[in-house]
Amino acid sequence: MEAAVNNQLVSIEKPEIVAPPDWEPVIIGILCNWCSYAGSDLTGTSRIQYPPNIRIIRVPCSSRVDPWFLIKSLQTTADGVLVSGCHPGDCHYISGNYYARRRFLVTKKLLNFVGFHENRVQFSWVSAAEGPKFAKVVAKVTEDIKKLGPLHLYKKENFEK
Amino acid sequence: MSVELFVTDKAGLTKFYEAIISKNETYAPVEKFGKYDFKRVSSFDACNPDAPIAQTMSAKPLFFPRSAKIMKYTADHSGTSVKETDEDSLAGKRVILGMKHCDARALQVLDKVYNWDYIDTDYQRRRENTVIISARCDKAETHCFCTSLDYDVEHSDAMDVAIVNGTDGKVFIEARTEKGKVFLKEMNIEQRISNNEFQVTDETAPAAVKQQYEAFAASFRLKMDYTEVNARLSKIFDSPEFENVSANCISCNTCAFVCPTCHCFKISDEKVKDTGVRYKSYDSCNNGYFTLMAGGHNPRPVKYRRWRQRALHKFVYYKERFGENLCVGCGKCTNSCPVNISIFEVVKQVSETVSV
Amino acid sequence: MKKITYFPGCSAHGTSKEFDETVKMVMKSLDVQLEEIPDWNCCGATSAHTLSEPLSYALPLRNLVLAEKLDNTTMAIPCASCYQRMKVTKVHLDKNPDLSKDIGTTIVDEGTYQGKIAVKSMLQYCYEDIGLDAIKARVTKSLAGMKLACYYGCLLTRPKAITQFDSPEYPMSMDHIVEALGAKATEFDYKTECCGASFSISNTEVVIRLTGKILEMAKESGAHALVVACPLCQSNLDMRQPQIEKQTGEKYNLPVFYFTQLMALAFGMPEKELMFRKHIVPVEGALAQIGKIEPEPEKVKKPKKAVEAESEAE
Amino acid sequence: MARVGVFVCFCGANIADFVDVPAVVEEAKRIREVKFAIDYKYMCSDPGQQQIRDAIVQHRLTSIVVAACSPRMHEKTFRKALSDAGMNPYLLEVANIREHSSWVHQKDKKAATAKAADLVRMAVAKSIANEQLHEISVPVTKRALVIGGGIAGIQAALDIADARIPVVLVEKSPSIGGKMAQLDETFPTLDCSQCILTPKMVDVASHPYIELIPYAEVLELDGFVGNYKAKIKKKASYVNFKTCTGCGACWQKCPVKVPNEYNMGIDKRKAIYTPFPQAVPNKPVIDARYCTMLTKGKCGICSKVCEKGSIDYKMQDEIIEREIGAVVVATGYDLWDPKPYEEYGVGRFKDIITSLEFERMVSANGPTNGVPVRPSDGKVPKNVVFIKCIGSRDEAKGIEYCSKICCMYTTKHTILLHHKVHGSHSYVFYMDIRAAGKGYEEFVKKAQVDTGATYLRGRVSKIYKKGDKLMVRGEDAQIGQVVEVEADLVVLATAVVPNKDNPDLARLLGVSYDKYGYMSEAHPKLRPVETAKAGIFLAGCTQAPKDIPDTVAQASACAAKVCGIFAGDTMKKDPMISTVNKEFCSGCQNCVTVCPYGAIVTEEVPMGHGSKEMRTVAKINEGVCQGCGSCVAVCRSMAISLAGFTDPQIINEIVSI
Amino acid sequence: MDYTNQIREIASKLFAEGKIDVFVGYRMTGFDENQVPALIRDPNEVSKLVFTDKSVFNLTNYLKQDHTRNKRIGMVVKGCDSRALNLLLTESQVKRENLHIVGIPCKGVVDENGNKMQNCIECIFPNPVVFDEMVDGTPTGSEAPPYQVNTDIQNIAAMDLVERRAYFEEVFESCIRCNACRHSCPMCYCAKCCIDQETSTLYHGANTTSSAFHALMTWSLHLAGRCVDCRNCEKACPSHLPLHLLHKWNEQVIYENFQEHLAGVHEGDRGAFYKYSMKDPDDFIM
Repeated sequence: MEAAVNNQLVSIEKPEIVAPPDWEPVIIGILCNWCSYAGSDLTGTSRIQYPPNIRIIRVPCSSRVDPWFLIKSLQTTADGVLVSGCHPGDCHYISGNYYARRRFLVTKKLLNFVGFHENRVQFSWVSAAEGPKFAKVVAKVTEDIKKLGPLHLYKKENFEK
Repeated sequence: MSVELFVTDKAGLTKFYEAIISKNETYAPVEKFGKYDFKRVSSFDACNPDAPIAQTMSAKPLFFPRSAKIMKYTADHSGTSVKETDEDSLAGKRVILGMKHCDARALQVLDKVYNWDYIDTDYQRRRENTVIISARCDKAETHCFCTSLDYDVEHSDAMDVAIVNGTDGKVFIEARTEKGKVFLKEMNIEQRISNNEFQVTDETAPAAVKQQYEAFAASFRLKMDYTEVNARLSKIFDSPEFENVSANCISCNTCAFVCPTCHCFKISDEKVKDTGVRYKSYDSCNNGYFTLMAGGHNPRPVKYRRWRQRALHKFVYYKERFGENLCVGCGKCTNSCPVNISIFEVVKQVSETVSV
Repeated sequence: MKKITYFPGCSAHGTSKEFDETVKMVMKSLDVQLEEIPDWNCCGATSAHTLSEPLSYALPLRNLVLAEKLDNTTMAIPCASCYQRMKVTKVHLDKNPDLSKDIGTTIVDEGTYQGKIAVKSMLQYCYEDIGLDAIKARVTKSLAGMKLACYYGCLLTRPKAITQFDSPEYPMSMDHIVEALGAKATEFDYKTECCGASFSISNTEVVIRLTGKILEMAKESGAHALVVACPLCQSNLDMRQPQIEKQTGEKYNLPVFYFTQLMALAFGMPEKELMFRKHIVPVEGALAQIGKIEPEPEKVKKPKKAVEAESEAE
Repeated sequence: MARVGVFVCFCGANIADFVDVPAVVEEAKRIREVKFAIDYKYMCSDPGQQQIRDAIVQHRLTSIVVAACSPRMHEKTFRKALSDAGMNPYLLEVANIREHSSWVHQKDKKAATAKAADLVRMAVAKSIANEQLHEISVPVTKRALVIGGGIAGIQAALDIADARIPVVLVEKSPSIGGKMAQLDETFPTLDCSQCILTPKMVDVASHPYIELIPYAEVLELDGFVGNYKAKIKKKASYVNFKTCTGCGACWQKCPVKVPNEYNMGIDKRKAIYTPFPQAVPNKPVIDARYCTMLTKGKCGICSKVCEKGSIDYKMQDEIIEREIGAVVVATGYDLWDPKPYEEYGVGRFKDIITSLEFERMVSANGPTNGVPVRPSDGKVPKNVVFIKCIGSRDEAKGIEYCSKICCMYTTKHTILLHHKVHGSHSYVFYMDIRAAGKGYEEFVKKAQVDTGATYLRGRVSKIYKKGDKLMVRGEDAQIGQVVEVEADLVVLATAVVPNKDNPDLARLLGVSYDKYGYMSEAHPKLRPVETAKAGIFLAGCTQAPKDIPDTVAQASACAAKVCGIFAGDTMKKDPMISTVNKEFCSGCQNCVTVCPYGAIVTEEVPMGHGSKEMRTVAKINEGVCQGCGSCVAVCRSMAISLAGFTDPQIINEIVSI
Repeated sequence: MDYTNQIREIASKLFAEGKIDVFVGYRMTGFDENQVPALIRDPNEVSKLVFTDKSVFNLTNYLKQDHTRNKRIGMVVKGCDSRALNLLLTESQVKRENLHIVGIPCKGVVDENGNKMQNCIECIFPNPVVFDEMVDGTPTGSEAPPYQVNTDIQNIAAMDLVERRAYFEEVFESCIRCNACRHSCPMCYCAKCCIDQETSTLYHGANTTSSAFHALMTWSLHLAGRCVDCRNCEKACPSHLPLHLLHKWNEQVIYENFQEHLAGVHEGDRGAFYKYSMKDPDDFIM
């Protein structure tokens, strides 16, 4: 489905929500310290460029990510969330990402079920060596969210525009 | 109190309702998921003023919202400033259709507390600007016991305009207050009469209405003398019976949230970044942390004490302070209770353990 | 009866008519119906990909789109060059699905590419889909006595990422097929060396040198003939042979068969239908070897002394 | 009321060129809690840190935000600065505006600046919720575990033991010695490998502080730095080492012959064997795969000939546990299997061998008594072609990296060939000669002159057989022509690859490894022997290809690190761990299930204040907790919080963008 | 389905043998045809107990209450109730030795209109999975039907995004945040719900749509892989919200993706989020 009507970006979930002309999505990236955060640092050290919409939050492990971080993000500041951790088998804490993976799947599906595009929350495995991959992932997520338009997810009072 | 009484039929009533909705900001029971709640309506088809009590939420949130913004504030590097809240969406002139007698009566009970030491101006404004048109009950439902409580259903002026179903498809429309009379005038009652939609009633009408009320009163399954109950309950604070009657309770809050007279609330702030909003929201005495104090002291840590508070507040404390029971006998709490606890039965059971 | 899509390619109507004919004969006898793509076009080899990348995809793409319309799961291509172009395009498109749209605009719109058809060389189809057992079962006239050097050329198995078939350096599929026919495949190190391919006309010198080496190694391996699965290989090895012999002074006398010709032969089809007359190097000498079986040198049995656990050890 | 100080770094031009630093400072000043904000050229420099220290005192700051490079870079530096100013170091937050903004948005200064301001705002919001944390002291078990008994493991074990710290040395095979024991001579000095290694092996066996456990594997490693518990499986050797004298009667009489791994399968050993004559411990083991007594129940000869009655066919694997404080991983390397080089006919031509096979042949105690021979016919080769970079530096067929040692050992091989076979000639196909190392270049130069070997720069494209010779065709890039060399023997310098068990072992130990299987060091330059997991260190080729001197140096470095951990009776530990709020804990114990370290136990607490009834709640073992936060996310009651990454901290970040 | 007599006998026997302090079953409301939970402490009141197809409420909810905690309890459980019980046992909320579980070979219960409840029609565990004794001796041998996708879920999933969003917006708008769902849920036993912890960042005091969304989403995720589909919540909801949709959806996602996990089927089997498998889907992750 095309989110743009008359050249104006509208929310894919609630077409009556129209983006302001200079709208840029805000994306929250929650990255595990050992793989993905290190990978994002490598992206920086390698000077690989990616869209500036992402705001990165560091957590020790993807298993630290409680699903309601995602809900809270979407309810307050974010139009989309990216959570990234170590590849399966590479978790610094042995098994954290396996638990996280289960929660992510259910959260993603549940959000989609109650009417939010599945691309609003996305997940990736980025290792400490995958600087280029991180840039690619961010570019993709940003592009996806831009297509989806602004999010109206029962924003709290202060965030209703 | 002067009364104006008109008579019409089903079709005339529908036309009347349609006219009201088209001319006024109107609230009426709207069905959603099998339950009726009072919502702003723009056409008669969308609502059902005759929705059964058991499946209808109270209209209380139109006066005392489930969550009301009472303040907005900003706190940044330049200091803290309090801002006005948004315009009160419930403060305009409006009409409520299909409120039941009990629900309307509850507002009169609430008026007492709202006009007591602190005058809640928001509430007052909402009350003043609202015309209440009540739909008549024909027959008591399973958990109704309004007639047992201390108010005169037949002559109640809790509603501005009362609709009474008579026999032979007749429908009586009665303005019970000055506001109601003015409203009927505004609604071109004269023209309706000349159109033959409404008829002026003859002298038999009041009798017909009275007959209806008598039949209604006779249909009640639950009847109890509450003056006696008030007296008994006032002596019963230490009764062990509260523990028995509350055993089934799962402390779920539902009864308080659906009750048309409960008015306990809590204050909460939601602040993000520099700005915050202060809310006043429903609270419930069933809740395990109702009136939990900042130091950690909980005056009612166990369920039976909370239940005792609920019963005694409704039938003793409020009565003592304002001369009325904090209950209108609508049975909404009993209808909604997941474990079918009936406040009528509970009060009966407890009060029976002492003599007057 | 199985049905597959068939893309003959231009040479099948000219220089490699015998390949085309024998493929059809062999497939018919193996109960496979060939359905030729209607209105197929040039695959683009060998010049398109050196000139214009989009064109080099566009030409095979049209064929692929047409092929898919026939609703078969597999397309088999006898010509190695055609096969290579189709497979390159397919692999490329499967990896970048968006590309089919871009390329699609440069050709006449015949439909959209679905990516559902498997592209195989005829050799691959015989080896993987028909299978050695089925081939063996069909043999009525064993080729025993014939020693054959199987020559694959450069395109059938390389690059591995594209062909995804057999070893790129030392393939054995054709060897296995000729052995299924009863012949003996020789150990032939030059089976994937370059034959000079399309320099055949523009720089014959190169072809003569490279092809000469292949012939020399084939001869050294003890082969009576070469077996190929590519029209260009066949023409270079066969047509240039007298010229090479003249240049080097060596006498190779190695006829160059298409593997389907030998299959047809082993399946008992009449020799004159196999178009051996089209060959430059006479085939009679090689065919005469059929039936002349050398006795196997007897194996010297070692007396068993200690318990040998070697086989287990590996 | 929080008073936050914000310090924005220019990082020279690194940040300032792409982010408007003063604008970020102005943005920061607009935040309510920010009482002080300033920029500086290099915040990490001493004057930069001094500004932080001064501001803390002057402005009575309650938390600090430094907007600079990644916290993975300088978090520790700035924490120290806070400490020095008398502030709790954990009140620091770092806003990563270099790696996450200036370096990745170099084409859009406006967006990069806005993002940097957001990152600062997030860090400020988080820092407001920061709590004072204090380092945790944990007691340590003073015993080290060394995994692998090659030269790396031997050196590390000896160095640690010499510091009078007990060492457990676990070796997979029946003897220590590793790959070095297979070598004949070592470059660049041509020392006899055995001569320098075996004394060390003997030292290990006799050292009072070393417990040598051969023929064993590590199964599990639980715990954390200073307090690991290792489960070690002693594989059944079927020989009682206590009574065995190592007389050798058993393996001499054993009738089952199997390929000898020590000699790369060139000759045979018996089913009961000692890997090589100088093995330590010099006790035989029975290879259960081949022993007919164990597989078929027939034979029993070794038992009959053993005078001490040391053979025990019923012996079982034994699992033992050791409490240890630190681990050195020295699992060594394997050689890459050159099978993908099909154009060389690897696997088809018997006379193509690998360097280690060649090494064994030319070794005095090797299967051919020190003379290289052709495997096909047993003749001594005259013309030998050495091909380097087999697998190494080959993205298509092998691996991308340089194996580092092949240039040198191939040079050594040309010398050995020259010495052992008169009239022989070496041809070396090479890509580059990488002879960086003390005495290496000189060694290569001298060898080229002495042996007269022909060095051909270029790749070999094909090997084919012509008669009984192998024709090696390659390019001589220096003359730009294809050359063909007629060879009797071809020696492939196959690449060094990590021990194939590395990934499994790494997972078991909880350390990371790279795409090849080498275990990853904590920092490629500054922490080359540590892993990301505290108390686990890497020696030798476990981490990357290395020659013997480098391996020995790294092993000694490991020993120094291990001794550092054991210097005191207790060890300091990062306080960023979980804590349980007992009031909210409902005792479901799901956290116990998900904790990867078994750091959560339960305890009984009174139901309510002064209540006699008890209920079960979770309790964190702070010594064991590593701070992953798995338990926090699964706690529905929100009774667990992770210091440094509490819910308020993270939510503050989320809502402050 | 009427097991009134058997249950009265069993309860009397348990009291007589001194095995229990309280028996949790059902009794008539006394004013209509419906039943209410009965917490019988007096052996003489055993005659109040009934069990018919109107015995709807999942009694395991009472195990988290003050007056049943650390007491010896006899309890009537249906198939779904027993799954909740299993999970409560696994999550250490109740001691097995304190329980005497009376299993009912359940044939399905009815709603207020007398129609069989939808979850009973789809029920795949009519027989209790944990019990001390069955009212009819042994469980009925009938094979449970296979797991099937709930039709309501299918209907919602078939809607397009905008419709779904609009549908659930009404759900969240209609929620009055009374938390009856949570309190009636046997699996919600936290000392203090995270949503009510004023100190927590999850705290949403206001009864707004955004809070309702937040609370219901958090709640359903906390119950994902733990919900036993007893529908206590839906029956308790004064707004009649279709709460089962959220739980059934999660259940389906978990069943399909995580090795057919269903909550509380085996003792010791924790919720889906407290274990993992190498085979868990990974394709949704970049």
